[in-house]
Amino acid sequence: MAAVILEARGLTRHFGGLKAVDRVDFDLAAGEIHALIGPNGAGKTTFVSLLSGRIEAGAGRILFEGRDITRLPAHARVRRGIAYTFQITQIYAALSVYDNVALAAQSHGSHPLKPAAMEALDRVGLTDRAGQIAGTLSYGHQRLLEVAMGLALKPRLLILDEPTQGLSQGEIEVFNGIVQSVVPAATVLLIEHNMDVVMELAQRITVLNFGEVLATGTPAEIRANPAVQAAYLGA
Amino acid sequence: MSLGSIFLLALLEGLVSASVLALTASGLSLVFGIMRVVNVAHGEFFMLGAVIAWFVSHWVGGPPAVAFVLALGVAPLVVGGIAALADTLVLKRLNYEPEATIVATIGLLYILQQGALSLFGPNALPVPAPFDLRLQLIGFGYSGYKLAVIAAAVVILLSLWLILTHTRIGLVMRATQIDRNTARAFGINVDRVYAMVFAMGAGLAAIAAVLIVPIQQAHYLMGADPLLLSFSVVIIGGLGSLRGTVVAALLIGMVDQVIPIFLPVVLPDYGAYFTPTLAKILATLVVALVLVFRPQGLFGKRHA
Amino acid sequence: MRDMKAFFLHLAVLAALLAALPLLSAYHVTNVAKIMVLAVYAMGYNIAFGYTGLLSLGHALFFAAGLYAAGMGISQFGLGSAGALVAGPVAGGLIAAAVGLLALRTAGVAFMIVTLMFAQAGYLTVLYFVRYTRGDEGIVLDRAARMLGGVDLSGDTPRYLLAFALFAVALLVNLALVRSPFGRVMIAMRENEARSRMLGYNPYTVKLTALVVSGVYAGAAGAAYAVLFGYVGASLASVQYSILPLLYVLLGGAGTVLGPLLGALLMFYLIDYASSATSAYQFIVGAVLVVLVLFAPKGILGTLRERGLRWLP
Amino acid sequence: MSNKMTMPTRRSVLSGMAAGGALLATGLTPRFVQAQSSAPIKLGFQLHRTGIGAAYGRWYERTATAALKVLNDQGGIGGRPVEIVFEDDGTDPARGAEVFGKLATQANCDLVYGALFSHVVVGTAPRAAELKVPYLVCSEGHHVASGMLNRWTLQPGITDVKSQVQSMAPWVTQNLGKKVTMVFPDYAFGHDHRDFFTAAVQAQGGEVIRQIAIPPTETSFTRYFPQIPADTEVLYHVMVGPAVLTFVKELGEFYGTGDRPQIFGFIDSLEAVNIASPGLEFLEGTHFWEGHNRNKQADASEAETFYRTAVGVDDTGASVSDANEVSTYAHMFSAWETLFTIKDAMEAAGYQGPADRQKFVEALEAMTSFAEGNDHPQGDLSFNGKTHQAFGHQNISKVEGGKLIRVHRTSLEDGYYPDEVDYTTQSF
Repeated sequence: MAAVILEARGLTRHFGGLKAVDRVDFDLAAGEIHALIGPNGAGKTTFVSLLSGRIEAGAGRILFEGRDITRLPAHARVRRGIAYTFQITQIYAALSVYDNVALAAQSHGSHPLKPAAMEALDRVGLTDRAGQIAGTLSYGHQRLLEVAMGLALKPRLLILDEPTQGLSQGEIEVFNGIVQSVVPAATVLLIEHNMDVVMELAQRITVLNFGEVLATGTPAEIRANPAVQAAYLGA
Repeated sequence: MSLGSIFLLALLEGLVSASVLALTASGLSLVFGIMRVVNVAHGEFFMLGAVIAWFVSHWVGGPPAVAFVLALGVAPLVVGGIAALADTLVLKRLNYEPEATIVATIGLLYILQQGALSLFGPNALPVPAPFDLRLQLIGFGYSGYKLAVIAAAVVILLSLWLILTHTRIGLVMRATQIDRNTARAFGINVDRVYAMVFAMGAGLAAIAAVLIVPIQQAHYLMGADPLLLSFSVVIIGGLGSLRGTVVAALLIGMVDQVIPIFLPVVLPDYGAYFTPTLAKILATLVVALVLVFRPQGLFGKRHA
Repeated sequence: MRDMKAFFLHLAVLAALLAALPLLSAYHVTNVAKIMVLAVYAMGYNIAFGYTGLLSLGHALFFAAGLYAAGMGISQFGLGSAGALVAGPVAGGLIAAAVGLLALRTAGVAFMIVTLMFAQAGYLTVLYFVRYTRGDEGIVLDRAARMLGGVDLSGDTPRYLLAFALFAVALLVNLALVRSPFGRVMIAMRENEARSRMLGYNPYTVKLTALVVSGVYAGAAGAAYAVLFGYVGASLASVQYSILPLLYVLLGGAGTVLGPLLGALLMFYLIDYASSATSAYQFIVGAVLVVLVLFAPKGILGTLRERGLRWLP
Repeated sequence: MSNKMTMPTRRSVLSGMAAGGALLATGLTPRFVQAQSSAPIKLGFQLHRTGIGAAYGRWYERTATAALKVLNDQGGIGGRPVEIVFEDDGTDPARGAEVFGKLATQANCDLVYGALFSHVVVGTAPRAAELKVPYLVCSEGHHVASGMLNRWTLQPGITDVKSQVQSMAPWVTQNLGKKVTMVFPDYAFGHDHRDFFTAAVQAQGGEVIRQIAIPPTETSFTRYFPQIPADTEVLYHVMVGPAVLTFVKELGEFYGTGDRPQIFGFIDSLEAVNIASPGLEFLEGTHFWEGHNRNKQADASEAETFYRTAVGVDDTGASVSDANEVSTYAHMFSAWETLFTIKDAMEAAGYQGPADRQKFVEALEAMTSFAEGNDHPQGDLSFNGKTHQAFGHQNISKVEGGKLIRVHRTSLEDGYYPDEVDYTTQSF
């Protein structure tokens, strides 16, 4: 197994009485595509929010490339190389497509800026829409723009929160290609409901249930896991 | 004066200003809580209430009590009507977009102020109290009417609370507050609820003004102070919480009254430096810092 | 291409302001000088509000910081005009940094109220130190102190030229700023703070930086006001002076470089004209605001930009 | 030869006549005798029509308009009709300076007068010096005589606060008491009262035992009254702005029916307020400074009666058309008297037009006194050309039966103090 790029130990976050994430241990191998699945309310989004720093951890710690980032604010984690794309599309609707991506590229410190931004757009196939106001893009294109912004950050770890939600089959195929092109230079953590996507992309899968890790393994192992079947797949 | 009498005076004065402040601020809080509108013209609604009270007392003869009771009814109705009109003609069309509504209510502030200056004039004009009772307490005299103001405010705030929690109108308002689209889906006429809430908010300010106007005169520039204080109260009390608003009004009303009374007593030697103006500066900074370190207000819950 | 077009438009506006000097009557020369100073103030406001999305109701504090740094510097510490013009923006920036450090922990309505409260405390502070400031009455700056390089700044032409120079620098810096990568980040912060954070930008430092730049502008305008018009008084620190730049910016167009000038120009002459035409001029001002927000909510230039002039910065 | 003068246009003559009031209508066409030009003299009036000075502003406008009619009926200034251009300054110093410029350079007024509120005066004065246009203020502030302003700013129509306060002190300490507590607004105007009165009381062997400064944003006052020491013999109060009536009423409530010190107030605390308002009964027996007696006194001069009639004020100081509308009687005479002083100074200077503005100031500086009469119904004044300040008689009145009855009138000398400036040595 390749080196571990990110590890979480005893990661916990409670909201009042709700144990959204409870003592989770989690390892991410460098260069892999890792899928995070689980029923609704299993704590997937909370978990990646803890990793990306959008939510503060209640307990436990997170190491990224060997350094403790538990107390680091979200923006600093982005600077360290953890990119996060939102579940609900969060682009700058009033700005041009180019400006959206340029903001990401400029954050990474790409210089000169323009080729870096255009390259990211090129990878998702939005080059010819660079001048368009982002809010006027179709939904599928907005999702792709969101991914392009993640790519332009040149992340070490790219966290994608339900990226294919609402995409057409054709768009999903494009998307799969993009994700596969990211590894092994970077690592991908993917929250996904679409099992076809998960099975096609993921090298390893972690299943969350009630804020706890139910199982971790290859797609075949997960498919064969009776506990997972009971909790999730079989349902 | 003995320390005891000073304390009693401070307490009474604090309660009077807290009562009026609670009424005014609950209007602002209602509008902010349900409509998410920051109404910069709220102080002008207050001013209009006072001005209308003067007109009523000026035109209606007979004992002052008759005119006063009439004003208590007329002022909130007229002011509420103006507010509902402003809501329907302006705010609704802005789709209650925060920045736009702030500018529009600043415009409204100018319009109402000028209207009062043109129709009412620049003088501070008194309105007779409904009854004239002067209580001689230990060491100082006190107006019996001021005590009545406290009682009236308590009654009105209780009624407001009952309306909000125990009537259909209150239910509809709360439903609209939680989610206006869902409320609309349930057949609630959200436009009408908004107009009504805006009118109620303005009406509360107007009632507060009618109550205070026998103590402080009607004047076309009188709206600025209650506006600033109400903002502080609403924020410190936690946005949209009636209970918090009342508690914060008590707090601010008391602090505002008690500090200037007690500090010179406690620190007589520093009198030259510790002027009431310095007390005001400190009180203002305290409100600001509360907001900075507890933006949800002293009584609000932080949202996750 | 787009950039050049915008650049030349701004140069043309500057040229027009300069060319106007010999054409204007004495009355309008003074007015336009004042408008340019107020426009610098409004430009500063626009950097915070129009570009970064910080709706402050306390900018009078930053304006007053510059005004009093210059005014007190001259009257109490024997500072010359040049020193005063430096002290102003420094004071404006420092006060903005101090306020920002605290106030930027809040957002939205709370930010609005916190800034309002700080400014109110500042206004009362001017009154508190009445021994030095003469409070509401204010102080007149000695004409002898209002000299710069041997030129009497109380003269119509030198005053206009200095106001113009300040305005020109402020305008070009503003243009460069919003065209810079940092300008893009400011706009990003206004458009979507959560997203910007997840692109690696610290909202707090970005907003603080924008607020300090804004404060420097306001302070520079305040200092220029003191030196050019010779009066320093508490009414210039009152809440009215926090609302003024907001109105200018909204009228001209928030998030446009020329909007503040246009807004200041129109509002100034609207009041000037209305107050001689009718005693109810406040009514007209109020009505204009309401109509504007109803029918041109993005302000004049903002609406133009939406209707085709997309290259307008 | 008068080639400096432009030919009057027909329109300007007509408007000048219109400004003269109902001259033509009454058939009393005055003869604007053989002046070198019959173009009207235009005076700008900086008016507090809106803002916190508005209660004063409307009376200043009425008083100035009434004075203008009298002046034009007499034949104007130097045989030329006079116009007044009123412009609202919003009682705001920044706007005041703009309005000054507008009046001086747009409306081409020969000079500007009328401002009352100190901050407007101070904010405007630099502009007057820049434009070299005479600025005659009616403000009673000490700013002119303190030397803070400039050669172009003069106050010939009303006594300044330092002189007023100083001339009050002997009577107060001799008749009301020697231990004084002062209540005043915590800004420059209040501080002038504090400083000058405290010094004047000390000079009389009295003592100010407590100074209570009230923040200017205040709207209720009861909380400050416990600070008044129990051994206070005289309570000295001065308030301005819309909250004055509240202040006086709350003071009355506070003392209730209990013991109270002697109360001496500046009528500023009650300007434009009906003294018969509910809650003010306790003022009976208290004393007030009045610049000009609101209630017509038994010994009122003919000039006083003439002035009252011309402005439209009844014997109680209220508007003849509305008894509820009480005037700002103690101050507004300055808007009348200053106009006639302008006439005298312009005629003394041989004023022809804007080029003679400096001559006008010099002529005014050379004047030393203004005699009592229709032009100066408040009484005679002396004028100090060096300090640009007039000194008049002050009145102390006692409230008796709801009327302000004069009990003392100071001499001019009571108000003199050493010069603090000599403007005549300054350049124009």
